Amino acid sequence: MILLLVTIPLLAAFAILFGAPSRLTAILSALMTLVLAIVAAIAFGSAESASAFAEGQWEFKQLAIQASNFSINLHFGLTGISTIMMLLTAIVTLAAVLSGKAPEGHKNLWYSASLFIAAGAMGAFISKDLFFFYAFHELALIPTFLMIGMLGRGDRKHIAWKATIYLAAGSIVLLAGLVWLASIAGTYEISQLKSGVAAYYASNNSASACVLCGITGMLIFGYGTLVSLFPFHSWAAPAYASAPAPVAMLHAGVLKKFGLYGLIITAVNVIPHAVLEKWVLLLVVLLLCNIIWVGLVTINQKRIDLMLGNSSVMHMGYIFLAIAAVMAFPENDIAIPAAVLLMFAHGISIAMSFSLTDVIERNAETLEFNQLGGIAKTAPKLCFLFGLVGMASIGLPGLANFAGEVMVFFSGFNGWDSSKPFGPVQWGTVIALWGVVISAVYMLRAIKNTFHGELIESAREMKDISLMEQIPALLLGGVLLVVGVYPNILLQFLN
Amino acid sequence: MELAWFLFILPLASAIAIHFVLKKRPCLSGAVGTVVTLAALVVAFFIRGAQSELGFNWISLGNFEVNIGFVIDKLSSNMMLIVTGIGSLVHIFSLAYMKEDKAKARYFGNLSLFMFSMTGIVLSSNLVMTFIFWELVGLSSYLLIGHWYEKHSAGDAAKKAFLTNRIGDFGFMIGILMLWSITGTVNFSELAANPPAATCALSIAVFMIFLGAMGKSAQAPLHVWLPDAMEGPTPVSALIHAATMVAAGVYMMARVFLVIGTDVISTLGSVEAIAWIGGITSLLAALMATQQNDIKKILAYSTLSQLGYMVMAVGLVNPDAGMFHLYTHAWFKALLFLGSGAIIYACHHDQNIWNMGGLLKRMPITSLTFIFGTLALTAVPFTAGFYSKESILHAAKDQGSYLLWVALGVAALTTFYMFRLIFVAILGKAKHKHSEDAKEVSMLMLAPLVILVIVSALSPFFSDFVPLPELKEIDFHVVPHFGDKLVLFSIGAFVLGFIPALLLYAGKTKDPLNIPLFRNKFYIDEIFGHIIKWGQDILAAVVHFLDEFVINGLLVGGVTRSAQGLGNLFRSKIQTGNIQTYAFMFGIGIAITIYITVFA
Amino acid sequence: MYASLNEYLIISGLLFCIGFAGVILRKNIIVIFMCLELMLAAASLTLVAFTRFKPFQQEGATTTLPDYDGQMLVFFIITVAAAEVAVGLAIIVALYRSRQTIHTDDLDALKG
Amino acid sequence: MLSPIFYLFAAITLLGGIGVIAWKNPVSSALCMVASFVGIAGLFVGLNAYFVGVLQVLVYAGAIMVLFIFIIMLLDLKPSKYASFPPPTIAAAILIPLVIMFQLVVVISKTEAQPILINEASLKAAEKTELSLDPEAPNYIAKDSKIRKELSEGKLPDVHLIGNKLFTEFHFPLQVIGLLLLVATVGCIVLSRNTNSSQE
Repeated sequence: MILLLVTIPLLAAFAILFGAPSRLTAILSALMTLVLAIVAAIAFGSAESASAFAEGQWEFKQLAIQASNFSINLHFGLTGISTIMMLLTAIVTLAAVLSGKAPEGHKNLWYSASLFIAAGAMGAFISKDLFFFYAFHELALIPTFLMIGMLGRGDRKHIAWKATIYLAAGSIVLLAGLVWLASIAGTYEISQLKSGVAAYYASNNSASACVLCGITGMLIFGYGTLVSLFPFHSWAAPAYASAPAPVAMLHAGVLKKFGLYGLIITAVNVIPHAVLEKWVLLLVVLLLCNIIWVGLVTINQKRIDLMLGNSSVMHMGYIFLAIAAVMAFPENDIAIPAAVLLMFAHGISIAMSFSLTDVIERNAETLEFNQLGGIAKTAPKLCFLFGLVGMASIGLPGLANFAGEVMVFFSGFNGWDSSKPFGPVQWGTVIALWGVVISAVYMLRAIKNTFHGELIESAREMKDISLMEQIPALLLGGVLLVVGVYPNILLQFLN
Repeated sequence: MELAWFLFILPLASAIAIHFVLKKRPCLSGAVGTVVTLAALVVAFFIRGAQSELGFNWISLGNFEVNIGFVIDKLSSNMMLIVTGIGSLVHIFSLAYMKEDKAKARYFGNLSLFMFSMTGIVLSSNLVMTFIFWELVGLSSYLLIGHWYEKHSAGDAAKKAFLTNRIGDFGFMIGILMLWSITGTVNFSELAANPPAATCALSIAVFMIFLGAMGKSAQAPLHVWLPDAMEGPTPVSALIHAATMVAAGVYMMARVFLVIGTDVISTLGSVEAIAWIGGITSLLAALMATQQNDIKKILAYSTLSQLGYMVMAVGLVNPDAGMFHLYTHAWFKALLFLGSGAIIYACHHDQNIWNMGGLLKRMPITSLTFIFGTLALTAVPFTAGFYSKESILHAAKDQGSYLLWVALGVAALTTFYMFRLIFVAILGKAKHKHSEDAKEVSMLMLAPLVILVIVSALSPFFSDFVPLPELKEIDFHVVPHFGDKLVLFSIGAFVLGFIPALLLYAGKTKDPLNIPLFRNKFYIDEIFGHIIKWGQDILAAVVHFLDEFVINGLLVGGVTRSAQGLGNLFRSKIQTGNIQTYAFMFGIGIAITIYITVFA
Repeated sequence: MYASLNEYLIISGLLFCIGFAGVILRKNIIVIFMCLELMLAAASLTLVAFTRFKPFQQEGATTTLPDYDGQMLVFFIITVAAAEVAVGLAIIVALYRSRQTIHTDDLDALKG
Repeated sequence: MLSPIFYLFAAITLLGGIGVIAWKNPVSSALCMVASFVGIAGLFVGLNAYFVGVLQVLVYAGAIMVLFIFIIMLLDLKPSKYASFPPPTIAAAILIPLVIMFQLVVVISKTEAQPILINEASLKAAEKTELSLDPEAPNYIAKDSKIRKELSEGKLPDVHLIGNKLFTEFHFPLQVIGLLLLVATVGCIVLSRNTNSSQE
């Protein structure tokens, strides 16, 4: 059954390539995947223990490569974190397929590429084998390049090339780290990585410490590039800004989370604490740059989509803060759930904002702040929806991002002994909190520039958001509200 | 105690109903909003005596859990009385005031949202829930200030309010985090059960929490948003920026101080700083108010200075005095604001006091209520203001701090600028066509004014309505005996303020005093403008430039360009097409191979 | 007073280097071609030189007869050289016909 | 071979080689080439490889050089118009041979080998010891063959020995060489076909 989660989008994508009616097939397959994902999540939630859950039909294991001392097999299954990520992928895929208008000649490419990216992301999240975990992610790289390159806006060819080469370079570093990790752990099975590494670490302590340190470094920089950690972030904003709506939604919303998900299951849960400790300070410095430096860059942006692209890069800082918190204080049981919840919330909110940006661009023909103004008068619904997602992304209570962010901050201070002065993670949390003010600044300026003030002449005849465009936004907004009001609905999967 | 749930659910339901269902029928939405708030007032009456705690679990993760719950005790239920009471009066007033406004439905929707979030703050059982509704209140004030969003100034004022509150929330969250890691819990009841020891970390945490209150109650550096918030409709200013929202900061501080225990608090170093910040704010605001020409700005600055009083009281480790002043101030400040709203409505939305005058003859009832409010504000004996200000002066004297003299100075200044307002706006002759044809406002507006007069007159005498925790009996007597030295001082301050106002402003058509420093609000706004311009926008531009050219251009671009350069170099230098060069390469190859095979 | 192997090797090495220098130095393809032949001859000289100086162990018995394997190779070198010259000169003629020049500086069509 | 004669022929070879490079006129360099080949043939004879020496003169000097001169005459080349050699090529031309010679000298200085002298006595001894009679051995020579007769008389049957080895041990390469020559001739014909017919 779980195999269907990946095969439905793949089959639909191929069907579209071979002439099936593109939009209809895409929506149908996205719907089916969402329904299946919800059923799987409920089954996972209700199962008393992971093992009981495994016997059910939600586990699929098929031997792929049998090497002498280890075996790589196509192994799909659900853990706590991957259930939430699977739900995120299913929801964002449906919204991505619904939003955006495919240009005339390219309908097939538009929908099949989106479905390929979705299938890649889904496969990556539910696979329990390191090899396929990586392989599925790479599947999503090429469609992104094609879509940005051919159907993007602005200086798309250059941006498409830059993004793809950047991601490829990051993936290579990551691959090296993963293979090295798997070789010392002696297995490609993610669940057994921890015991393998522990055994290796126990065997020859001095040499293994620096080997593991090297692996952690590679993983951090590999995943860092995929997730646009500070020094490697210059590909992200332009790529999302010039990508067509579905790709921007899927990539910023879902694929970026692959890096963080990977960092959690292959580095944080696997590598012993003594080694992780060394990387905490560097990670905290990088994530603070991510929040403050990229935050300031976002403030200076002149276009909505570039601003949103940069804001998604900035929000990665908070999730890295949670990861740094758990790396510094291993008994920190708030950090991982906080990171996962914030990943889910950010995925949904950034997808919704890109979907609405696409609507603004189609109706107002421009995204420049100085050419927009007073749209609220002729497009009140659009203003309400954009206001909702704007407020969500700056962490307004009652919406999912706030629950995630609050828990991230609490995880930052978890384990701080009040008699001693602040540790690096605590200082990181304090400065990250100032990032919340920065995000409020640029989001409110955006809302004020586009919606408030007098109506500019080009916006006079601008029509409001149509019903079809409202559906994805309302779907995502609804999810944001539900998770924001009652976050336990997701957190139950984690404990 | 399901009744308490209604307090919470009613305003939320009305906000959602108005926003999504009644968008097309403004009158109905106004009615629904008012009825809901009145119902909440009734419920607030019923639960007054109760003492309970209930709620549901919001987030639970191992040992860390946050739940949305209410604590109903004398403090919170009486505070609810104030909130719902003034809320319903404002609703009634707005029905008339906003009659011809196009977006009335959105206005009432946002008002209900505000009521919902204010209830959340008042009844919240833990700090995280307070923080949640803290930001929701910030959002609703953003929506209400920016009600007429066509005006750029309204949009800017709304943005300014939200951002300044956000800066306050920044400190508040750090305070909560520190308090949580010190005590291990965010729940008020658990905090009260085992209060933390007085360490320097606790004093920093308390100061950080006060930073949050500073943002919300507009204390010294973060007060810049309150005068600009007057861009919103006047009933909004009355409800939010006079009585309830700004008081939320003081209420929360009082709650935290009572929970941690005043004996532990008094030993903390940061509390002294809180008192002084309150003092400085009240002094600054009073000075600024003396030179303002807009009626709502004067009232805004007077609110600022009265808030300074309350914070000073809380800072002097006497939250009861602070809460008492909050209680009385809420009523008569709402009265003053609604009175000014009626005046503005009558003078065709002209807010400049130099265009008003002679209103006593044209609008007798409104003017009389306004004068009564002023008397209460300037602490004329036997009025509400007098008793609450007395309690604060007592608190200052008990602590023996110099703030007593600051408080007295501010009292004099308050009297001065309020009577300046009275002489210029109410008495004297009409100075402008607007004020000539001003006539008495409709009954719907006058009713709330009269009710408010009655309530604020009686408020100090019904002591069990005062929002104070059960455990502390009210020790200050209702009727101060005249022998007390302080009473003489406060009456002296009143006289000291009244006479110059009388001399300078009775019958004047032009402002004799001209102190640009005060009128331009000590240039704080300009200073903040520069700080933001330099500290953020220019910095952002520089950072963006660096990000664009250094990281993107040099590092990433550099790598690609150098690879390309290397490729070209090889192509042009090696593949020359000339046989000789190829032969030469051969030779080098041979030599190297020989060397490696034979010698290496 | 008999010339030892070293002299022969030095002579053939010198000849080889002269041939190689010629290839690098001269601009005329035909002369380059000649130098090539020179280098080939030098190689065959070394081969034959070794036939005389390497004692041919035949099941342990040292033999005085010259080792004819080397000379076989020289025989083949000469044949191949002849074939190569034939084809090479045919190419040069065809080249000359099409380009009217056999000077190496003009013939750089293969430039990268 | 006696050293004075050896040095004579060595000198002829090297001077011929230098002459090939030095002369501007291709014909004179071709003639110097012939001199050099004669020198080399002399050295071959000194090494008791008479057949190869003759072959050298016959094939290289006789056939290949004639072909070169024929082609030079066919294309009536004028002396190269770029008369002077640009300094970098000279530097290259000197540098690489020097490096290679230096390496060669270093290698050679480590080895030492004396020639194996041949005289009647050694030849007669060789006839008995070095040739075997059983047909499977690699150096089988029939009892009454001409080689054995010459050796017994103390003369070196060079051509016969080469012929014997060529047609027994190396018979396959011989066939391949034959094919190679065929391919070469066909190649020449194709290349030198009248180009204007191919241009239509």
